[in-house]
Amino acid sequence: MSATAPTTTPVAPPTEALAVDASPANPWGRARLLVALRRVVGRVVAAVLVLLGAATVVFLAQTLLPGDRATLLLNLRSGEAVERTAAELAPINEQYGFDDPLAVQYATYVGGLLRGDLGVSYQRHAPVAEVIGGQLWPTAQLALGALAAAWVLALVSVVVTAGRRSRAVTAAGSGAEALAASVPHYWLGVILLVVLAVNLQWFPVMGGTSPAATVLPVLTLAVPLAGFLGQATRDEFDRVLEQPFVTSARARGMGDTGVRLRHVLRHAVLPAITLSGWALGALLSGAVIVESVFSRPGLGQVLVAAVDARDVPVVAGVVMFVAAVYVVANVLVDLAYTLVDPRRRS
Amino acid sequence: APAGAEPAAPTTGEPVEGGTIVHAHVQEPPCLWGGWIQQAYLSRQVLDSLVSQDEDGEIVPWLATDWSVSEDQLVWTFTLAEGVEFTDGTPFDAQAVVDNFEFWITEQGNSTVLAYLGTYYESSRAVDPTTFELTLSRPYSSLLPALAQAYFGIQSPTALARGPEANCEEPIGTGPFTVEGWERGSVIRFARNPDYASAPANALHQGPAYVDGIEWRIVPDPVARFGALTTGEAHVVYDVPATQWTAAEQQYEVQQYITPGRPVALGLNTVAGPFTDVRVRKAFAAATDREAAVRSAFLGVVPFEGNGTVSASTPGYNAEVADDHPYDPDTAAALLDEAGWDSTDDEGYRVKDGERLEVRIVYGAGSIITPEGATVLQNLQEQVAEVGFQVTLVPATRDELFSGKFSGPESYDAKPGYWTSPTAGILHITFRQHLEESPNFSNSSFYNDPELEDLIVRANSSLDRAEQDRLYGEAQQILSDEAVSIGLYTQTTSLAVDPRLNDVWLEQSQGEPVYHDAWFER
Amino acid sequence: MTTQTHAPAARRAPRLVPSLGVVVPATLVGAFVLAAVAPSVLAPGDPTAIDLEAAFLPPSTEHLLGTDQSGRDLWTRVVHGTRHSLLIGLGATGVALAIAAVLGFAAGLGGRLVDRVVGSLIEVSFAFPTMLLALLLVAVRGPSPSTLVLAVGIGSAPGYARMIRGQVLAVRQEAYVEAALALGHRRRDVVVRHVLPNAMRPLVAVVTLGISQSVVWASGLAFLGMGVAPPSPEWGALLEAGRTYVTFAWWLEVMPGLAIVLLAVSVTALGRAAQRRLEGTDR
Amino acid sequence: MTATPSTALAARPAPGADAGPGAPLLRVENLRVGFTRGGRTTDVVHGISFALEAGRCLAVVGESGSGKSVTARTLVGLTGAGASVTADRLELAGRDLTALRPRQWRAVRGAEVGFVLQDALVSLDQLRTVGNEVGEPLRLHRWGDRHRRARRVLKVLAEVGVPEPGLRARQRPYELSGGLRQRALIATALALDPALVVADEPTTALDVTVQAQVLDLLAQTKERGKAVLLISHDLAVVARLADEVCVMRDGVIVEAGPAEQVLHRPRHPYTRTLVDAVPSEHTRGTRLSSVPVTLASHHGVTARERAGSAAADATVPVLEARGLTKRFRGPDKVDRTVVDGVSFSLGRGRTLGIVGESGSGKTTTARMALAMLTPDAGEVLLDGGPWSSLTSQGRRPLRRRVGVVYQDPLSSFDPRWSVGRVLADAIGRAPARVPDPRARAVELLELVGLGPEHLDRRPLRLSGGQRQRVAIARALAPEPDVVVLDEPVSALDVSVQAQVLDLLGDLQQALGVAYLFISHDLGVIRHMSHDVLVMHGGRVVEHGPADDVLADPQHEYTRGLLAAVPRLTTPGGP
Ligand SMILES: Nc1ncnc2c1ncn2[C@@H]1O[C@H](COP(=O)(O)OP(=O)(O)OP(=O)(O)O)[C@@H](O)[C@H]1O
Ligand SMILES: Nc1ncnc2c1ncn2[C@@H]1O[C@H](COP(=O)(O)OP(=O)(O)OP(=O)(O)O)[C@@H](O)[C@H]1O
Ligand SMILES: [Mg+2]
Ligand SMILES: [Mg+2]
Repeated sequence: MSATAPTTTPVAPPTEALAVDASPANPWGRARLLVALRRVVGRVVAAVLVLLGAATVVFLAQTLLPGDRATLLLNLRSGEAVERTAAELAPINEQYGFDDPLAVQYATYVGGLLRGDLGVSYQRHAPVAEVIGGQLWPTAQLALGALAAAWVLALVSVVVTAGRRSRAVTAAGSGAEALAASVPHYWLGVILLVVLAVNLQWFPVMGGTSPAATVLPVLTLAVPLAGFLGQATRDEFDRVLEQPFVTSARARGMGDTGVRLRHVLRHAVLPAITLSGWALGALLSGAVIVESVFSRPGLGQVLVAAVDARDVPVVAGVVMFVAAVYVVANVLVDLAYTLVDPRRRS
Repeated sequence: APAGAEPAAPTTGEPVEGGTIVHAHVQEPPCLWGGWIQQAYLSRQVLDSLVSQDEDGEIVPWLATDWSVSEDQLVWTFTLAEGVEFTDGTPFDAQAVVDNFEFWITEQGNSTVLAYLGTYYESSRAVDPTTFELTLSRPYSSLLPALAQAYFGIQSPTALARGPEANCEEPIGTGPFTVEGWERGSVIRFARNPDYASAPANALHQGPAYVDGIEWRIVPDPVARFGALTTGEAHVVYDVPATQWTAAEQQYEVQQYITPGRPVALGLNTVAGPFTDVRVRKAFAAATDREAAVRSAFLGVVPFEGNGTVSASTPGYNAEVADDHPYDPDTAAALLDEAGWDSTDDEGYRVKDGERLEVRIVYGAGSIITPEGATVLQNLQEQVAEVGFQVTLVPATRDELFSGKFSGPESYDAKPGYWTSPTAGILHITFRQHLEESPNFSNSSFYNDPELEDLIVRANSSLDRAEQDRLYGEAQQILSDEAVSIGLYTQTTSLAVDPRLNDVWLEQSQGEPVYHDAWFER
Repeated sequence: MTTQTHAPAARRAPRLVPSLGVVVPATLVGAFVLAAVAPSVLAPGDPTAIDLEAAFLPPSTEHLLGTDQSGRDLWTRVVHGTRHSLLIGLGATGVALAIAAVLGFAAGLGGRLVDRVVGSLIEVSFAFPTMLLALLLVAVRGPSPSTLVLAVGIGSAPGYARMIRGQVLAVRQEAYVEAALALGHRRRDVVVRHVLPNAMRPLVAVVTLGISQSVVWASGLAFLGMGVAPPSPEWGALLEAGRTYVTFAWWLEVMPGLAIVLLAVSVTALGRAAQRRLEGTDR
Repeated sequence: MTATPSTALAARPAPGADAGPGAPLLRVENLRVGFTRGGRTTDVVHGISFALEAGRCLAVVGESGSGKSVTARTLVGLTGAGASVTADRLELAGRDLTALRPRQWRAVRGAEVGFVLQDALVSLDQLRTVGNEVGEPLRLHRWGDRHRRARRVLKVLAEVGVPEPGLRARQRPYELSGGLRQRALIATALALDPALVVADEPTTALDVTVQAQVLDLLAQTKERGKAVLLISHDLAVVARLADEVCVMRDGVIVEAGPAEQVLHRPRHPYTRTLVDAVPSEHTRGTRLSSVPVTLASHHGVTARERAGSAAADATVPVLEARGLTKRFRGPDKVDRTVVDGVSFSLGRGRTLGIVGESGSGKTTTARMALAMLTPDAGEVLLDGGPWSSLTSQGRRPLRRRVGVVYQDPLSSFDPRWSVGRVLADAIGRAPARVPDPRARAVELLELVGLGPEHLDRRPLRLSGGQRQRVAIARALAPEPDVVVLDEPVSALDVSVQAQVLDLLGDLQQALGVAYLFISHDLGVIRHMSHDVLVMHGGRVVEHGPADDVLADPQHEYTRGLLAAVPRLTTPGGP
């Protein structure tokens, strides 16, 4: 037999073994604070990189597009689609530096960005920050409103219908969610506009950004999103309903409504919270469509017009803005997630 | 006093002051002033021009009360209205006009102005505060109609000096309204100019506008736009959808303006592709029942225009050429046989030397061709397939179109387009030769004919109206014989107006809506 | 921590007779596939044939879904458009998966550095709105079906990539991977035989859902005029054309929209059924 | 007085209604439970009867799926969706439970019956504070006001032995260790001081030491005059607590009686199987399972060859670890030494047991022994030659000499593969002298007591014991010299565990393989090992021949472990 001699050196007070407790008394100790700080710094650095990356992609894409930018600018100013003579183009090229080598143009642009200067719109002659700032609120209204409405719709549908005895009720709920998730927004928007605004006249057709005129666009964006959030929440809700801790709560004498609202819901919203970060970014894509259907001002319209006119500073500005929103949204999502599920913290 | 012009709407009762007109419009330009028709609509509300064009096509006084031209037709002298002020307080005088001309010609502000004046302008001069003198390099008979357009609206020189951003957002003129504010993507607000005293001679009244202002709302979606009228949210709707026309005529006052200039026509590429052969061009024209295609697509609302170079409402229009290419599939087939496209492949398309008779039609979807226009093209596509043409429709985005991707002769076989202009002198823009030393990219058929150009130049310089019409007519005949441009339909502007709003009219050079005379019934 | 559940659901007996919730969507999807493969069976007519005298006819027995502004039969057009829309949906999902597989596997199987780089690449692309991507692509390539496929495909790739990466990382941890390594198999073989197939497996359901979303997205782009050239009966193009006439001839807008919704709902229903099944049988 | 447990074998007619003083608190007579799903009804409990008095503990034991949990849930009206419950009598304190309406049930739950669910670790809502969870029954039953409830929560937590109840009440379940969590769960059941406490498997998934604490806690509850219904599959666990024991199997009670009698003089053969399956009561070499494992005769040359090679260098340990050390970087970027200077050597045909509580570094050690993980310091030798220091290229040909069996049999199989494919894959690496891989696969299955009919099955469709047998077969397929077994039986039922342990013992005798056997269960280790290595906090605290270490532990930690091992001794019994 070749076993080595028994090691008998005590290494740890044996009592510790009997009082096992992994929990830290103070979850926000110094070390943790440092870790959190590092995470924030890391995030900011990553965010800056994301923004620069997005700007670079846009810059290159738009600069390298076929066709001549100066020609486009001139033509857009006159509403014609013709070729231009070198003499006509020279002043424009001079003004915007289109003649410089690409590297110089890029360096100038990024240099400006780093100084916080987003540039000036070719089309509107106004600083990009102003262009975006002016259209921010209508789109924010739309996106946040849609997110909130989607949450309400999804939660009501799930809490009321998920996991019920009656299969018909459950099927109705999940069917409604699947339907909602499958409805294209543009189509829904057109139908809502015609039926509710033009025919029934319940809502203004062109109220701009007034609250009444915001209802339909918000609904249009919210319904499909509610479908997605609802599906994600329902899956989780169904799963959680069968968790032991739910039975445990029932065994303490809790009723069904109490169980749904106090225990299950909180767990079930977690996937939907995660989805919301993505959704806020994706809502801008939806806004492009919805703003066009409902003739609403906003970033979506700015973006379409700027891409159409190859207004590079504006396009890049909008993209960076959206990227920033995405980054911030995900930080918020993390926060919300941590609020709902403090397990994340550790 | 109002001179000669008939109001577009019958007046009932005495005008009342007050109210704000809500105008629902289709597009929003990047700036309120510029060389695009959408910009002309807006700048018309704030800028006055030197002259105005009335219902009969006559040029009547506006900021210029009188004018004369030298013997050699080169020196124009304008007498200007006195005591007029720009809304920023700058006095309106001859020097201001000189500044505007200098601005148009030397700044890179507005290429439409350049297209009209560029080859003619020599110099301008303020003789005294009320006398302005314009010197041309060669005679230009269409000068006055051109100046009547809102592109030639006179701006305050002080304001011009503010730089492009301010001029873009808030052009300043002597007009009936001032820009009050602009919520991008949503609404442009105009306020009444209380001191307005320079209405054109064909206006219904002098003095400030009756209404307090205009809310110019941007509603691109046709359904929403027309819906705004039916729900009472808007008083005026621009561009009435063809499908709503009948309904609109019953409830609202509908005005239609047939734009003079070049109608919407298919320019055929004469230097590359199948259309280099005039027989193929003629065959294409004969293979299409354009009248039916247009009637069906526009539900009879927009008139068919057979003349591919000048539209019916233009002075100098040659009505005879409109019927030159009637729908006749047999002729088309014969022409194709003759041109060597005499066999067909198994899909029914014509072939020659193993190549299929393929035609690429590039069109600016949305930007130049409306959905109804696209329907016309699709109808044509099916019609010519009967004779053996395979048409590929290429919808081009505004970016592609305007950045020149589809400008060269290799990039398309046919391209529909239009050009609004108050005179048949537009031919000089659209069919002047495209030469190395003097390029003309507006000649979308690439059709070069020195004789034709000579005819047009002579017409443009002729001061005798009959002579001028004859020369223009001859030019149109040549172009029709060569089938370089196939007429489709006229470019139209339409308004539907709430019946409680009176005396809204469309001016005649561009079809710009005029709200100076409008008033609400109580 | 044990996650073993004794919940009743885990013990649910497998259902032998498929439920109505599977049969109905399966039938519908079958019909759509038929329409895509052999449209003439369902609609023998020519989808582009015009009849200017028969424009704007409302739905009737002769024209099931009515006719459009050029007198084309809408039923025929919707049926013949199925192929375009489905192909675009499938193509976009294929493009997305191809990109995502490369990124996801690179991140999941490569070293920590590769994972970092690819991971942040995925994040950047998440921050890039799909719509902008589509707008840019259309600007570069012009509107065409392949542009739609690329735009939607690239736009949805990051989502799949993130998922594949997560899956690969999870599967890599699985005991059976370690067991295979312990048997002396090459790392490469283990990746091919265990990691790849198992990581891709849950994608089956997700991809089904993705196809329906791609159809919806692509038609959305077509609706903005970035789609296929007329007179193609692609659904998004039909919707775009119908929008002009919605108050005058509602069927032109409503019917193609319903087709999209029906297809999307039924594919989604199938996908979710598949998902539930996979999750039910696997732990 | 003794309870009147009726057995299915000796079904006594229940005595008439005698709800007077001294009557049992809980009476269950002829309880039947069935589940209907998709039109089919499956009966899972077939008419069982028992009774329980205040201040006593009734234990229900039996294998997995015998209907224990269903019975327990029925007592609080939470049998489950689609359940049909009939009983001649189902009474709590003289009150007929079968007639209750939902609202009345809610009044009973928590207030009159405290219920401690199976799956203790996931039976508390992870997102709510412990205080909220414990206070919930108080709130639901409108007990006291806010402040009184808060005080009550602290009191109950203190009663169940939670240290620093004020702090714990503010924490969430995931911040608590398993033992504390289980106590908190029991506190939720005790909050309203119910007369009956039902505890369903309150100690599974707990370390032995923690398990002992929880059982003590339940014992105190009983002493405070509560009736305790304890459910477990482990006889040794209930032995400490139960006054009476019912043994369930397939929905019927096969044996019932006073604990001492059932545990020490079991009458029913099934009960005997359960009693025998407790490994701590058996020394190495004896069989645990009464179900005979027929070990098929081993064909081929393997055993002979191995015997030959073993004889050649019997002095060289087949696997030897020298000063293994491994550090891991945690999510907080702090390095932790998880395994610290572990050395051992494993001789041919012998078993080295590694024991230690959760997180002590056992698996990490095993993975280094397998060379799946490179040690930060130290080295592993195989047959005296290099092993952990080889390149993965160089290691590959040697790999088939070291087999492995993991804790969770299911997760160690690719879910897409059939048993046949799994085995073929393992055989495929063996030398080409395997002429017929399929025959070899069948032979391997026979070796572990399975038939050829299992070849086409997926592991998912096998029982836990069968799966682990397949896993063992796979490990043996390349004819290894040593097999690393990382908690091979802790996911299994006691009776199945017994079969697998027996199988391993038999295989070692027949094939002469050496085992590196890892477990947190001292009973299992004691049963299996020649030598034992006790790990604590990544270090070896004790190491030596099993008999020495376990009979006379030198280290306090080992002593604590040993004391906590449940034995078949009843509270007052021998
Ligand atoms: N809600 C339910 N629907 C259908 N069958 C069920 C349900 N709950 C339990 N069963 C079945 O009833 C039987 C008994 O299950 P039960 O949970 O009581 O076993 P157990 O003895 O507690 O086993 P374990 O030791 O694994 O917990 C099992 O066959 C199980 O499949
Ligand atoms: N890959 C890893 N990265 C970081 N930490 C690890 C890793 N693997 C294990 N650990 C940590 O090392 C410690 C010992 O883990 P190990 O799995 O060896 O314990 P164990 O004794 O097998 O426990 P159990 O009985 O729970 O299986 C644990 O704290 C664990 O969290
Ligand atoms: Mg149980
Ligand atoms: Mg372990």
